[in-house]
Formats: sequence, C-alpha cells, structure tokens
Amino acid sequence: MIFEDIVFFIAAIGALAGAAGVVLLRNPFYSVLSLVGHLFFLAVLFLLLRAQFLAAAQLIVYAGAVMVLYVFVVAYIGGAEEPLGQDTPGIRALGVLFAVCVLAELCIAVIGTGLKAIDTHGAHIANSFGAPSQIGSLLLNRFLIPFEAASYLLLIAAVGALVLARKRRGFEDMLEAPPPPAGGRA
Amino acid sequence: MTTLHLIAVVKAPVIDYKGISPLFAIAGGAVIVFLAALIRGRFAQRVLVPFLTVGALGAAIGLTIWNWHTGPSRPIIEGALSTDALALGLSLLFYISGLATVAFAWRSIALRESGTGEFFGLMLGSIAGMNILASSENLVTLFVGIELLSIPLYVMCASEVRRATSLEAGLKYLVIGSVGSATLLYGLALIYGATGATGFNQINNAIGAGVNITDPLLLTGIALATAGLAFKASVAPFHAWTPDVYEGAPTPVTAFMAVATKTAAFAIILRLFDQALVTVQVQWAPALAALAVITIIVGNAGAIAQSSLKRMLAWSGVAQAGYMLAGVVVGTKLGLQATAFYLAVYLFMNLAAFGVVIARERVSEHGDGIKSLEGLGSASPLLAWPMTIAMLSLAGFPATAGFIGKFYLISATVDGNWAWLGVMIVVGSMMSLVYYLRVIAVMWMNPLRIELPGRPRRAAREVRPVAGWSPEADPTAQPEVLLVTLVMAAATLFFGIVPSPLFHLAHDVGSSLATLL
Amino acid sequence: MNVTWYVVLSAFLFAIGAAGVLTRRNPLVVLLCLELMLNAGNLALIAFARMWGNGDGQIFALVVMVVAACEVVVGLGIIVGIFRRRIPEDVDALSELRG
Amino acid sequence: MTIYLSIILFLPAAAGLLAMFLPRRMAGWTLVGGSLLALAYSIVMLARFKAGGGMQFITNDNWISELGIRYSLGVDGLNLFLILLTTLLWVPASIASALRDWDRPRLFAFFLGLGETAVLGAFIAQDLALFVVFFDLMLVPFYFLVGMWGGEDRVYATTKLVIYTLVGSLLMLAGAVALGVMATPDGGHISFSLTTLAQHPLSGGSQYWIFLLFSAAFLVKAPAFPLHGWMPDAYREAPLPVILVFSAVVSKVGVYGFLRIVLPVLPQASVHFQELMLAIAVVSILYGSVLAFSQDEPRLVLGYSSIAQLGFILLGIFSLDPKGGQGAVMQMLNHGLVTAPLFLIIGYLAIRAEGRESLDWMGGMALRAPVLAGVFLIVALATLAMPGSANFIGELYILFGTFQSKIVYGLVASTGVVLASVYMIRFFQRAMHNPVGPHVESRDLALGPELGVIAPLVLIILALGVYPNFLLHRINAFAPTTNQALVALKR
Amino acid sequence: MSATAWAWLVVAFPLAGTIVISLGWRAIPGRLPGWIASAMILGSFVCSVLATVKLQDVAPGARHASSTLFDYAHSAGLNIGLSIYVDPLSLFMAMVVSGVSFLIHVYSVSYMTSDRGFNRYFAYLNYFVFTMLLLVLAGNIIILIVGWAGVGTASYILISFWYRRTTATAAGIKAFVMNVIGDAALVIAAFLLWKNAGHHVSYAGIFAGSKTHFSHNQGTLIAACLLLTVGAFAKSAQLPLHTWLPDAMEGPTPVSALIHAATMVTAGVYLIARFHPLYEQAPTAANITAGIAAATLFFAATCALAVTDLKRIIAYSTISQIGYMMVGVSTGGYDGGLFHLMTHAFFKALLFMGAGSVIGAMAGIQDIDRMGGFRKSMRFTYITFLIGALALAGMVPFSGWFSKDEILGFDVHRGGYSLILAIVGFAGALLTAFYSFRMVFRIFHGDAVPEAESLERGELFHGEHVNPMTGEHEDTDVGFPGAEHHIAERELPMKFAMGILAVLAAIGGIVAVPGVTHWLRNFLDPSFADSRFVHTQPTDTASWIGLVIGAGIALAGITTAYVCYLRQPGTTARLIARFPFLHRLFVNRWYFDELYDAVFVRPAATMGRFGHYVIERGFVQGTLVGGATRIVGAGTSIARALESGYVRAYAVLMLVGFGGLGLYFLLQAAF
Repeated sequence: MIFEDIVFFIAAIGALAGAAGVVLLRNPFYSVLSLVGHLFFLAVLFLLLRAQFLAAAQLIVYAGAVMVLYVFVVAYIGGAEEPLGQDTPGIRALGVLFAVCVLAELCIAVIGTGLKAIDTHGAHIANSFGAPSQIGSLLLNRFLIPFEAASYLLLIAAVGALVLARKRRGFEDMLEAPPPPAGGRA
Repeated sequence: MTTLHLIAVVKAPVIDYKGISPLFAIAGGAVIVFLAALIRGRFAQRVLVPFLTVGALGAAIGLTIWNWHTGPSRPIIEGALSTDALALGLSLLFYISGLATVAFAWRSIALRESGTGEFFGLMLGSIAGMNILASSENLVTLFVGIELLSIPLYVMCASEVRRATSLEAGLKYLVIGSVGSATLLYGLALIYGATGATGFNQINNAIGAGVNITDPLLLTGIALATAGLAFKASVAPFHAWTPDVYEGAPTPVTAFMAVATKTAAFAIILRLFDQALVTVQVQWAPALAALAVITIIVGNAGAIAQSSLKRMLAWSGVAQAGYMLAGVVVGTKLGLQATAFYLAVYLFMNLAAFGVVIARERVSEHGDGIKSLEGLGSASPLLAWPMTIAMLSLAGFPATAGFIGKFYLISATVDGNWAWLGVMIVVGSMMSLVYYLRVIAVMWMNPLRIELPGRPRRAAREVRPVAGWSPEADPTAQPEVLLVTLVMAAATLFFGIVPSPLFHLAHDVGSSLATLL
Repeated sequence: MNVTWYVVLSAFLFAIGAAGVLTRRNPLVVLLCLELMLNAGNLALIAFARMWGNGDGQIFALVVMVVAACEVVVGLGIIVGIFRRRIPEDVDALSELRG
Repeated sequence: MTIYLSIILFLPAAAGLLAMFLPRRMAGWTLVGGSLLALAYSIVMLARFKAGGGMQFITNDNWISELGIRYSLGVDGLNLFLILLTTLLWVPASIASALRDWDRPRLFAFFLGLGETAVLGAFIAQDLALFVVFFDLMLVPFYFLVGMWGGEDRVYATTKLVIYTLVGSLLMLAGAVALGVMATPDGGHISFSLTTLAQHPLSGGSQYWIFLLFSAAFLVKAPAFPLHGWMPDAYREAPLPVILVFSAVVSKVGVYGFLRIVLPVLPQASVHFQELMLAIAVVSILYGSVLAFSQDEPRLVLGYSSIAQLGFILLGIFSLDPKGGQGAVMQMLNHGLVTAPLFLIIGYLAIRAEGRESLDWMGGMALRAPVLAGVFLIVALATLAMPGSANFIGELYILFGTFQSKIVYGLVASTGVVLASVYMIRFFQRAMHNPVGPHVESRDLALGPELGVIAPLVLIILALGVYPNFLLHRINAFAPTTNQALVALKR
Repeated sequence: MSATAWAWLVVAFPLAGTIVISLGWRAIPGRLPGWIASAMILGSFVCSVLATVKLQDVAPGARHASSTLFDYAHSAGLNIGLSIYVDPLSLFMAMVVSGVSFLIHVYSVSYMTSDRGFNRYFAYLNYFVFTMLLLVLAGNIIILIVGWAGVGTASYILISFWYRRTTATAAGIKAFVMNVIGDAALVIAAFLLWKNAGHHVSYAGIFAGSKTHFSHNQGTLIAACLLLTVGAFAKSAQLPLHTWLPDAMEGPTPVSALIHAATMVTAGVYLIARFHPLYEQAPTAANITAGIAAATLFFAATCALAVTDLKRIIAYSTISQIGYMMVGVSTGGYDGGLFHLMTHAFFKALLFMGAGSVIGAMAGIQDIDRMGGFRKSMRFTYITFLIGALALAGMVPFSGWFSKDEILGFDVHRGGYSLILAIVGFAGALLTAFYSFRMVFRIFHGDAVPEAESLERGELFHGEHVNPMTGEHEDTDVGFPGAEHHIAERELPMKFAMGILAVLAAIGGIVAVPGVTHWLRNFLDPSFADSRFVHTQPTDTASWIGLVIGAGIALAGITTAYVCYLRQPGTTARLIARFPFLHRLFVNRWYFDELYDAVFVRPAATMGRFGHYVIERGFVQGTLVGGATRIVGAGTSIARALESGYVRAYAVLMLVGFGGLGLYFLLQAAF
C-alpha cells in the first residue's frame, strides 16, 4: 500500500499546486494551463479511488475539450494581465479570511464525524466498481433521468452560447443602434 | 458476481411514461421550438414559434391535470423523479408563469436580440429544469435540475447584449449562481458521504439509523446545501444578487425569474427539508428561522425608497421569500400547505405587478422608474387597478389573496409553536407598507400634470409633455400584456374572496409528503 | 490511504477555489476558480463513493462534469459579449447596478 | 319580513359600485340613495329587535372552512345601535359629498360606500377572523379618500394614518390567528367563532400577550394617548365628509372591539391589565382635553376632544362593571351623534369665514345666524355632557361604574368633565361670540341643504336627551359570559 | 287634579313658552313674545299655588307626593325615573321662583323692548325658569342635577347675552365652568349616596337608606355632604367659588335680578334644606358649611363696602345675604333660612330693578361715583329702592328685619358654635346696613349729576354706548343697552313689577312675626318634621330681643352711612387714607380673582402649551413616529450599503452566510 500512499501525496501536492497556480498566476493564460495540470492530478486521484471511467472522462472532456475552449477564448480576447491596484478595499482580505473559515469548518466536520467508514480505505468493492459497465448500467437504470437531463442541458447550453456569442449587426462600432426589426436575425 | 451485473445491465428501467409526460411535453416543446426557429420569415418568428411555445405549455398543463393525484409520491424511473401533488401543483405554477412570460416577451427587445426561438426554447428548457427539480427524488436529479433551471436563465438575463446592465446582470448571476451551485454540490456531497445514499427516502431512512443526527459531516452538508438553495430562493444573506439581476435583466425575464425560479427553489427546499431531512428538523429549523427573520427584515428594509420598480419588486420578493421560509421552518403539513398556497398567490400578485411595469416601461420616459406610474389612476385605470390590487395584496390587505396567504402562513407558524415567527411576518408586513403604499400614492394621489389625449376635462390641468403619454401609451396597444395583467389581478382578487379552490390544491400538495404529520 | 485524506484535500481545493473567486477580478479566472470548486466537489463525491462502495457518487461526479462544462460555455459566451461591448475584463467594472 | 344582515352589509358597497358606472353627476346621489336604503333597513331592524333577546338576525355560513373562518353575522344589544349610528351618519356624509363638486366623483362614491360596508362588517361580524378582515379592509377606502381628495399634505397624512393603524391591526391579525389556533383543542377543527372562543379561554400567559396585541390595534384606532400620532395630520388633511364618518363612526370600532372580543375572550387578561388600561384612559382624557383647549383649528379641537371622549369610553369599558359598560356603549353613540354635526358646523363656519378653518379668523358669527348659533350651542352642550343630554347619562354610567370598581381613576377622570366644558365653550365662543371677525360674513343656515342635513341629527340628540332609556333599555354591553367570567375572576 | 299633576304643569308652562318663542322667533310680532313668556310664568305660578292648595288638603304627615313620568335611565342596577317630588318645601320654592320670575318678566318686557335680542331674551328666560322649577321639583338627585346644570346653562347664555362684549363672554365662560365644577361634585355625591344608601337615587330612598346604612357622622356621609356643599356653594357663589357672580353682572339687569339675586343663586340653600336629614346625620359637614357661609357673608359685605360698580355692590350683597341663608339652613334654622330666601328674593330683585332704572337713566354707566341726586328726578325709583335698601339693612319693620333676625336668633338660641356664627352675622348686619345706605345716599342724595338734571328737565340722557367695564365704545348693534333706555318712571310694566315687589319687601315679614304669626313654619313643618331641631326654637321674647338688637344694629349702620356720606362727606376719604391696606384689599375683592388666575387659569394655559409643543411635537410625533421612521431608515441604509454592486462582495456575503450556518450546525453537532 505504501506505493499508493506515495502516489496520493504526489498527486495531492500536484492538485494543490495546480489550484494555487490558477488563483495566484496573474496571466489568465497561465492560469488555464495550471488548471489543466490540476485536472491531470485529479484524474490520478480518481484512479486511486477506483474511478477509472471518470478519470478518463476527466482527461478527455476537461483537460481536452473544455480547456481548449478556454484557450481559444483567452486567445480571442487576449488574456490581459489583471490590472493591479485599485482593488475594492477589504474584499480581498475578507475573501481570504472567510475562505479560511470555510476550510476550517469543513475540516472540523470531516475529522469530527462519527462515521467509522471514513477512517477506512473504503468498503470492500467488486473489481467492476467504477468500470464503464457498472457506470453504464447505473446511467441507464437508476440515473437515466439525470443522464438524459445532462445531455439536454448540453443542448441548451450550446444554444445559449450561440445566443450570446452570435455575431450581430451594428455591434462592433459601439453605437447603441436601435434593435433590428422584430424577428430579424443577424 | 459478474452474472449479477450482467443481469443488472440487461434489466431495462421501468418508466412511467404517463407520469413523465408533462416533462416530455416541455422538453420536446423546447426542441421543436428550436427547430421551428430555423424557419425564416416574419410569420414563423412572430406567430408560429410563440404559438408552439404556448402549445407546449398548454399540453404540459393538460397532462399535469391528467396526472393529478393526491397522496404520497408515485416514484417513476427507479425513484429518480416522483409525480406527487407537490411536483404537479408547483409545476402548474411554472407553466402559468411561462405562459405569462410569452405574452410579456412578445414585443420585448430581448426577444429580438436573442431570436424568438432561442428565447422561448431556453425558457422552456428552464421550465423543464424546474419541473425536474420540483419532482426530483434524489440528489443527482436535484443538482442537474437546478443547473438546467439556471443555465438558460443566465443566458436570458444577458440576452439584451447591447445593454451593458443586461450583460452585467448575466455575469453576476452566473458567477454568484455558480458559487451557489458549487456550494450546493459540496453540501450534497457531504450529505451523500454521511448517509451513503442519494435518494431522498434512503437518506431519510439512513439518518438516525446509520448516522447520528448530530453528525458534523451531515450537518455541515446540510449547512452547505441550505446555503446553495437559499441562494436560489434569494434568502438573505444569499440575496445580494437578486436586486441587481432583477433590475439588469430584461423585464420579462425578471418576471419569469421572480415567480418561477422562486417557486422552483421553494419546491426543492420543501422536498429536501420536509422529506429527506425531516428527521433532523430540530437541527435545521432554528437556522432556517433565523434566515427567515433576517430575510424579512433585510428585504423590507431594502425595498424602501427604491426608485426602480423592478428593484423594489426584487427586494419585496426577498421579503416574501422570508415569509414563505417561515412556512418551511415549521416542518408540518400545514406549513407545507401554507407555503404552497402562498407561492401560488405570490405568482398572481407579482405577474400582475410586472405586467404593469412592462406596459409602462415601454412607453414611459422614466423606464421602470416609479415616476412612470405618475397619475396612472386617471390616465389608464386599466393598468392602475391591477397594480393597486397587486400592491394591496402584497401588503396583505384583506379581500386580496395576499391576506389569505399571510393568514394561512401565520396560522401555520402558530400551529407549529413558532408563534413569534408569525409575529415577525406581521412586523415585516408593517415595514412593507411604506413602499407598497408609495406606489399606490404615486398612481392615484399625485395630480396628473399632463393633458390626456381624447379626454375632455372640465378642469384645465397643467400640461406637461411626458413621453409615455403618446397614444400608444394606451394599454390596449399591448393587449397581450394587458390581458395577463388583468387576469392575474382578477385572480388575486378572486382568490382573496373565494380562496377555496386554491385551498383544495394546497391540500393535495400537503398530502404528498408522507413524512410529515 | 484513508478516505479522510481525500475529503480533506477536496476541502482544501474548495477553499482555494472560493478564495480565487473572491480575490480575482478577471472574469475568465473567476470562471476557472469556479471549476476548481466544482472539481473539489467531484473529488469528495468520488471519495465517498469509494467509501460506501456504491456508484452513485461517481454518477454524480459525471453529471457534475457535464454541468461544469455547460457553465464554462455560457460563462465564456457572456465574457465574449462583454468583450465585444468593450467593457474592461474586470468584474469590479461591472458595478453599475447597486443599492 | 326577516332581516338579512348581508343586505344591510353589502348594500352601500353595491351602491358605490353602481355609482362607478353612472354619469359623473349622478354618482354622488346614487350613494346617497344607497345609504338611505341602508338606514331605512336598519330602522326596520331596530323595530324588529327584541330587547334582551340575545343575538338576533343570525347569519352563519362557511366562508373559508380550511382556515375556520365563518361568515357569521349577528346583532345584539352591543352592536345594534352602532349599526344604526353607521347607517345614520353615512347619510349626511354622502349628502355632503354629493353636494360638493369632487374631482373624480364616481371613485369617491365607490370608496365611501365601500367604507360603510367595511365598518358595518366590523360591527356585525360575529367571527373573529371576519372581524379582522373587515377591520383591515376599512383602511383601504379611507386611504384613498384621504389621499386622493385631501388637503395639501394628504399623501403624507394618509400614509401615516394607514401605516399607523395597520401596524396595530396587523399585530391584532397575529393575535387573532394565535387565539384561534391555540383555543382549538387538539384534533378539533380550528374555529374563530367568538362564542366558541369565549367557551375555551386560554391559559393566563398566552392571554396576556394576545391581549396586548389586540389592545395595540384598538388603542391606535380609538385613538388613545400616546398612540394618536396619526390623528392631527389625518384630521387636518381629510375631506370633511370623510373625517366626519371617520371620527364619528370608525373611531368606535376600536373600543367596540374591546367589548366584543377582548373582554369575553380574554377575561383574565382584561382583569390583569385593568389598571393599565384605566391609566391610559385617564391620561387620554386629561391630555386630550388640555390639548383641545389649546388648539386654534376647529378640526383639531374635535380631534383632541375625541381622544378625551374615547378615553371616557375606555374608562367605562375597563371599569369592568356593567354600569361602565352600558355607559361606554351609550357614549359611543352619543359621541358619534354629536361629532357628526360638529364637523358639519365646521364646514358651515369655514364657508362663512372665507374658507379659513381657524378660530382666529372666526368670531361673532351668531350675529345674523341665530339658528346656526342655536344648533351649535345645543350640540356643544351635548358634547360636554351637559346634564339633560344623553351624553350626560352615558358619562354618569361610566363614572358610576368606575367609582364602583376603581374610585381613584373615576375621581381623576371627573375633572375631565370640567375640562370638557372649558374647551367646548371656548370653541363655541371663539366661533360664534365676541366681535365679528374681519373676514366673517355672518349668514344663517340655508334652509335647504345646510339645515336639512343637520336638523335631523340635532333633533335626535334632543330626543335622546329627553328619553335616553330608549338606548339603555336595548343596550347590553357585556355578554353574559363576560359577566360570569368577570364575576368569577373578581372573587 | 292631584298636586303632582299641577306640579307637572308648573314645569310644563315655561317649557312650552321656550319652545313656542324659539320656534316662532321670526313669526311672533313686536313685544308679544315677552307677554307670552310672562303669561307662561304666571301660569306656572298659578299652578304652583293650586298644587299647594291641593297639598294642604291632606294631613300634615302625608304632605308629600312624587310622580314619575317614565324611566329616564334604567339599566345595570341603576334606576332613574323622570320624576318630581312635591312637598311644602319644593312648592314654597316653586311659588317664590315663579312669582318673582313673573314680575321680572313683566319688568323685562319694558326694559328690553328696544333690544334686538328681545325674543331670544325671553326664550332664554323661560328656559331658565323651566330648569329652575325642574330643579326645585325634581324627584331624585339625578333629575335635580339635570335642573341644576340647566340653570347653569341658562345663567351662562344670559350672562353672555350681549355676546359681542368680550367681557360678557369671559364672564359667561367663568360662570359656566364654576357651575360645572359644582355639577361634577354633585355627581360624585350622588354616587356615594347611591352606593352606600341602598342603591336609591330618589330623595325618599336616600334618606330612608342613610338612616340605616350610615352611622352618625360617618366618614363617607360627611364626604357626600361636603360634595353637596361644594355643589351648593358653586351655585350660590359662596367662598371660594364666588368669583363668577360679580362678573355675572355683565348680563342684562333683569337677569341679574332674577337669576343672580332672587332665584338661581339661592338653589344652594334649597339643596341643603332638601338634604337636611343627611346634614343632621353628619354635623361635621354641616358645621363646616355653616362656618364657610359665615365667613362668606362677612367677606362679601366688606367687598360691598368698597366696590363702586352699582350692580357689583348688589352682587356682593347677594353673596353676603346668601351666606346668612346658608348659615341658617346648615345650622338647622330651616324656617329662618328659607324665610330670608323669600324676603331676599323680594327686596334684592327690587334693588336690582331700581338699579336697572338708574343705569338706564345714566345711559349705561354703573359707577356710583358718577351718580347722585336722583332723588327728585326719579321719585318712584327712589322710594322703591329705599324700601329695598331698608329691607336689606334689616330695618324695622321691613321683611329683612324679621327674616335675618330669625336666623340669628335661632343660632343664638342654639348656642355654642352657632353663637359664634350669629355674632359674625350681627357684625355683617352692621356692614350690610352701611353699604345699602351707601348706595342710597350716593345715588339719590347729594348734588344732581348732569344726567339727573336732564331728567328733571324731562329728557332722558343718551350718552355714548360704552362698555362699563372696559370703557370701550360699542355699536348698539350688540343690543346693549338698546337703542334707547327705559326707566321705571316712564314704563308701566316696570312700575308695576317694582311696585308689587316693594310692597312685598315691605310687608313680607308678616308671614312669621314671632308670637303673632307662624304661617311659614306651619306651612314648611311637614318637610322638616324629621329634623332634630323642630323643637329648638327660641321663645318669642328671646326672638323679640333679637329683633330689637337687629334693629339697633341696622339703625347704627344707617346712621354711620348718613354721617359718612351726607353729614360730613369726605369721611370715607379720610378712612381710606387711614387704612389704605384694608381699602385696597376690599376694592380688589381680597384678590381672589388674581389668586385663581395665578393658580388655575395660567397654569392650565401653560399646560396646554407644554402639551402641544413638548409632549405632542416632542414625544408623540418626535420620539414615537420619528423614532420608528429613523430605525427603519437606518435599516434601509444598511441593507442598501451591503448592495455595493461588486459581485465579489456578494460572494463574500454568501460565504459569510454559509460561515454562520456552518458554525451554527457545528455547534449543534457539538452539543
């Protein structure tokens, strides 16, 4: 088991580092990259937790597709360095403070729980646990609705993105042009 | 082992198509609307698509009534969804608000900006999400439902992309909303971790049996989940987004959010707390009570002296959420009924009010400012009366549904030994008078300082050319808005005098959760 | 390795994400931080799934991934809109609505 | 014929509604017709009323069974004459408003009619929730009446009026609901019927705080010191016909509530808080009187004097003695009967003083207006409870009742009698006597409208002065349950 | 017809008069209203006589009857009937009141002829007589109070009859308020009697009950009696509630004669006589009453010495004389008290009429310093006035001589405390004689003033119309004193009234000449049969000794006046120079008005201002209303300050909220 522990620690540190990078790096482009790293380490942790399918999905969907989208956008709007100074006073400090509070509460909750199972490596599980077959059966039975809903959500989101990012007439020149005639489509 | 799994794979899920038919109607309707929107041409855009939307909603209403039944929930699809009166009744409210929104949005800029099909399709999608949310029986469905509800709304808020405030509203809603759903997610995760189940009933069984009711993990999970849902219901201190988003968003969207989203949020709050977590009521009730009090105070305080009607209504919505939360706190069947009843009433009142705001802001130079109502009483009583009724009802005057609703809520609180919460509701109503009455005063008691077209008056009035008193200021220029407004106001009045029908519905809703006494 | 470790780790990630949302002003980065928070949730879910040995948590996590993706898409759409509208990439600049 | 109270109850509102859809000039007179019908009907009711016959002409139907709210009406010795007072005084009010040329006459008529219905409802209701409904509903028409047709600061005044009053009545709403729910035995169906509530008294503790909530509502309505903050503005700004009915009739609803609800349903609390209420009453009497004789605006003189008068009524009620109760009810009627003509007179005076409603601008008006002077004198003397007027009998009973139970308060209160003579005579003299004011044209009452409106009221005042027993014989302030409860508690 | 039926008629006549005149105020022409009014009063006088005759038929023991018209107020254990009570006492009062009233009505017909308020005047006057008769005939204490307040009202409206005189209205409100104080006292007394004497309000019931329910001199009873006394004193202008009566002279002179001399002010005496059983059961109260009355009679006499306003002199003399009556009735000398009441009614009314005649001749001037020498020009007035003055001074053999000395004689005979009172009374008698002839000499003797001379030449002097108090000019529109004046010399009705009164004042004493006639006592005895003092009567010889002493005192007083004013004019000036303090004290009526002004009037006004500005503006509006507003406003500003517009601030807010929730739940978990 020692091997697992070592992997865990490496992955954990990596994930934390990635997260920290996202927050701390001033250039959004780097932030995106460090998020990719973070996601990778998360995938490793998933593997340790016997969620092979999810690990895969993580890498493909996230680190693959979504992050690419990010990169495009950053490229499109030019990831300007975040302007320094003139931060609304207090918010930053308060933010960190309360983030720490939340962290403390969560840790207390996790450590203080009376659940025995949490201090174990987890229940005994079949080999097929987390395998595509099991996931699939769950998706098609108990979780059919969430599954369908999720796919539907993707459709909606796509339309939404279309609505928002669609090219519009008389938009680049910053005139508050009167809206096009009813039903007109740009 | 493996064989068992194979069997599991083979086994097809039991699907109660009848029970799920309303959801199909809505979701399918959305897709059809999307497709229809591809047809070019004025007719398709102006008539066909709205017609299809209305059709979908009408079908959903019909199917809901067809499905109507009392008593505990009948789970469909392995208990992912349940069609009980709670789900059905509240989804009726979604559909009604959807219909109203169609009318409100028909002439709106947002519609032109985003395109008819997209707009209505997104709306239907959001309604589908609400539907799922209201009838969800486990955490996963809950979460996906809430997201399906929110994401279209983010888009609709920002859909007037030419208006900076619209974008601002969209982004604010998105950021805060995502923080909210992340919090909710983490909370659900902890609950799942503490109980090992995602189904509400399993959770309910697990609590007390498998896990101690004072287990910090569970309770922290509840805390996080509460925060996430309270945000949706715009309960203080998670309300901060409400005024900004309501003001920035296109007014039809605001109306939709104000009634539908809040109803959905309360639907799931009722389900989660009164079904899944009812056994730990002693733990969460005081917390929710505190939230309710804060919400009542903050909401009413914020609404005072707002010059923008939308903003004022947003704040008042916060306050009303506080009242309804009181109905959740008591965790009794009566409380459930009272909350459901008040949700319905709340829908009528607010749609009436928003209808007037929309009708006025399109023609008045003051936009949604309170000044746009000046002298409405004598200029166009057809708009002034509904607004008056709505305000009186919101303020809880008798002979309006609002009074009955408050009465019901207070009796629920007293019945659940939360009498002081009832008193808090009353105190809130006192504060609320300040701003509700102000609106009425502006409409009726400010001297109308303009000459009305085609209205010979004996007393010569000081003439002041006001944008919005041009001929199309006549409410009949927007018949669909006027119609909705009048219907809603009439309903407010009717159910204030003959509330029994609503009570029957509320009764059925109350009967749906077996977990309550 | 105990499940506790995973959960605590996820808590840390969650907090970091929250802190990011509160401290960063570039909407893009704010979105990224939201991703962090969601992923923290995912980690917790999967850890608990391991702990209880049932798949619900993993399904949940899968759904969350989809949701996260959708949020990203819409969020980016809005950001693009803002960019087109020539509004600075700064959430604090979007404070016209207030009071 | 049988008396259906629903008719009398909704007739005025119906008339008002009808007026909404008639030509402008007919609107006012439609309402006059409606109020006259209501008056006639209530007179028939009086004729059919059996003195000492308990609750009569009962209507009792379900309204909202889910909330246990019943539509139950009834007339007994307590509210009989209050109903008559309402229907009677709405006639001059509606005539006065019909004679005047308002801005939106249809709306005015509608709200005035609605107001009468609401007030009648509050008087007739025999179900606590129904009472609350009408009690709050009352505010809506008056909010508009003051706010739309009032003076310069009308919006401020009416907002203040409504908020102030509604703060009280919302507290009462909470109290009422609590009362109904708590009084319901477990498993029993919730009921707000006053008789039922009187049969299941609550435990002391909950009685106390509910009592306070109710008192808040009723004392604000009365108004009693120090909860009268809305009074000066409302009295100053409201149109005359409106303030006439408001002061003469609506102010009685509050004190009526004590007799109808608080004493029967919360006897223990009533005894417990007796001294407190008596103190409030006495302070109101003295404070109201003192301020009344330091005012220069006739309306405010009446306003503060009504604080004092209602203090007397409160005193009688919380003497918790049958005599006091009888006197209190009697005073409600008498005060209404004298206040209405006084407000009419203020109107007449203002007309004769170039529309100035200030005593500084009046004086010497009796010179060529003997009838006006005589009428005014009669009413003024009745107001200060000159022996020989029904008001005197009312105050006599109140004082006897108070002496009987708590003589100290009675003695202090009786100084109020003297003060009353001071401010009323001062009012009369500064208006009618002394050298003629520079802007006064002294002109007697026009025989048509002016005299026609006021004469019947004055005749009623005189008649009651000769035969006050006509009222006393039928009045029955304390329900038998109340008496039993009080007797039991006093032991 | 029974006695009570006649009694009802007694009350009914003036009421009818009031209604007829006030309704027909425009229709009835000329002086007719005056005659109608007089006729009504005559009617009630006749009826009261008939009632008396009727009552004399029955045996002395049964000479009382009561009759109830209907239940005036009957509820909650309090039963008040609209009833009258007829016995010699009430009929005696009724006859005196209606008789004198009749004469004064007749007098007024002429005196007020040219007043524009003629009809109003007679309506008021009839109303007064109605209430006065109701008062004396009332069958229970509540009806008594009704009549009691009624006369107060009548007196108020008649005092401010010339209502455009600010002085008149001020005097009116003063009189009214003081009378209301009396009424309130009576109400409280009524309650005490009702509660403790067996829940009765009728006289018979109260007296019967008091015998059984009260012990001798019981505290409650004393309290009740003192409250009755307060009522009586307020009405009869005894110390310290007397200040309204001199001001009441603002009213027309016949009003002063009728209300403020002959009838109303003596109601207090009637009240005490009526409730004598209670006073006899509570001697302390009786003694206090008598003591104050004695003080009053002396005090008022001193004021009458110094005041120079003719009507006010007579007013103070009235106060003083009522003091005698009060002493009489409250010490048990009921016959004497009522006897004096009757004679006083005669001569005091006569004096006022004479004064009115003189004032008429003086064109409204009332200051005796400006008068003089009317002896020749107004012979009739002079003679009648002289008779009145002699009677007032108690000179042999005029009515006042018998009546006053019967009181004093009784008190001397009773001895002890009463003896002291009697001595005060004798002292007062000296002053009385002095000031009454001070009037006579100052008005009628000495050198003739221009008015008098012009009158001798045969024309009546018409001066500027000025308010005698303030001296400000007035238009005759006010009414006062009428377009022209009327004096007894020229008006038959005035002559008639004054003549009859003069005769009565002269020979009124014959009804009770010690040792010769006991008519009055025999008549009144049935009412006082239950008195402890029935048999304590001085022997005739004793009475005669008293009478002689009285005559001597009167003579002394008159002589002194003669010396001061005729033989050596200027004596008074020397006296004033000698005792300036006393003079100032008397002229300013012992500073009572100033005292009340400082103690009651101004504090009340200050309280009003304080209440208006401090409590109303500061507390009610400022603290209650404004405070609530401020609190809500503060809440609003906080709520809106949190709404900063920064999305991250909102996120912080959410986190704060979650932090709170989490903390709460963790605490729940901990405990």
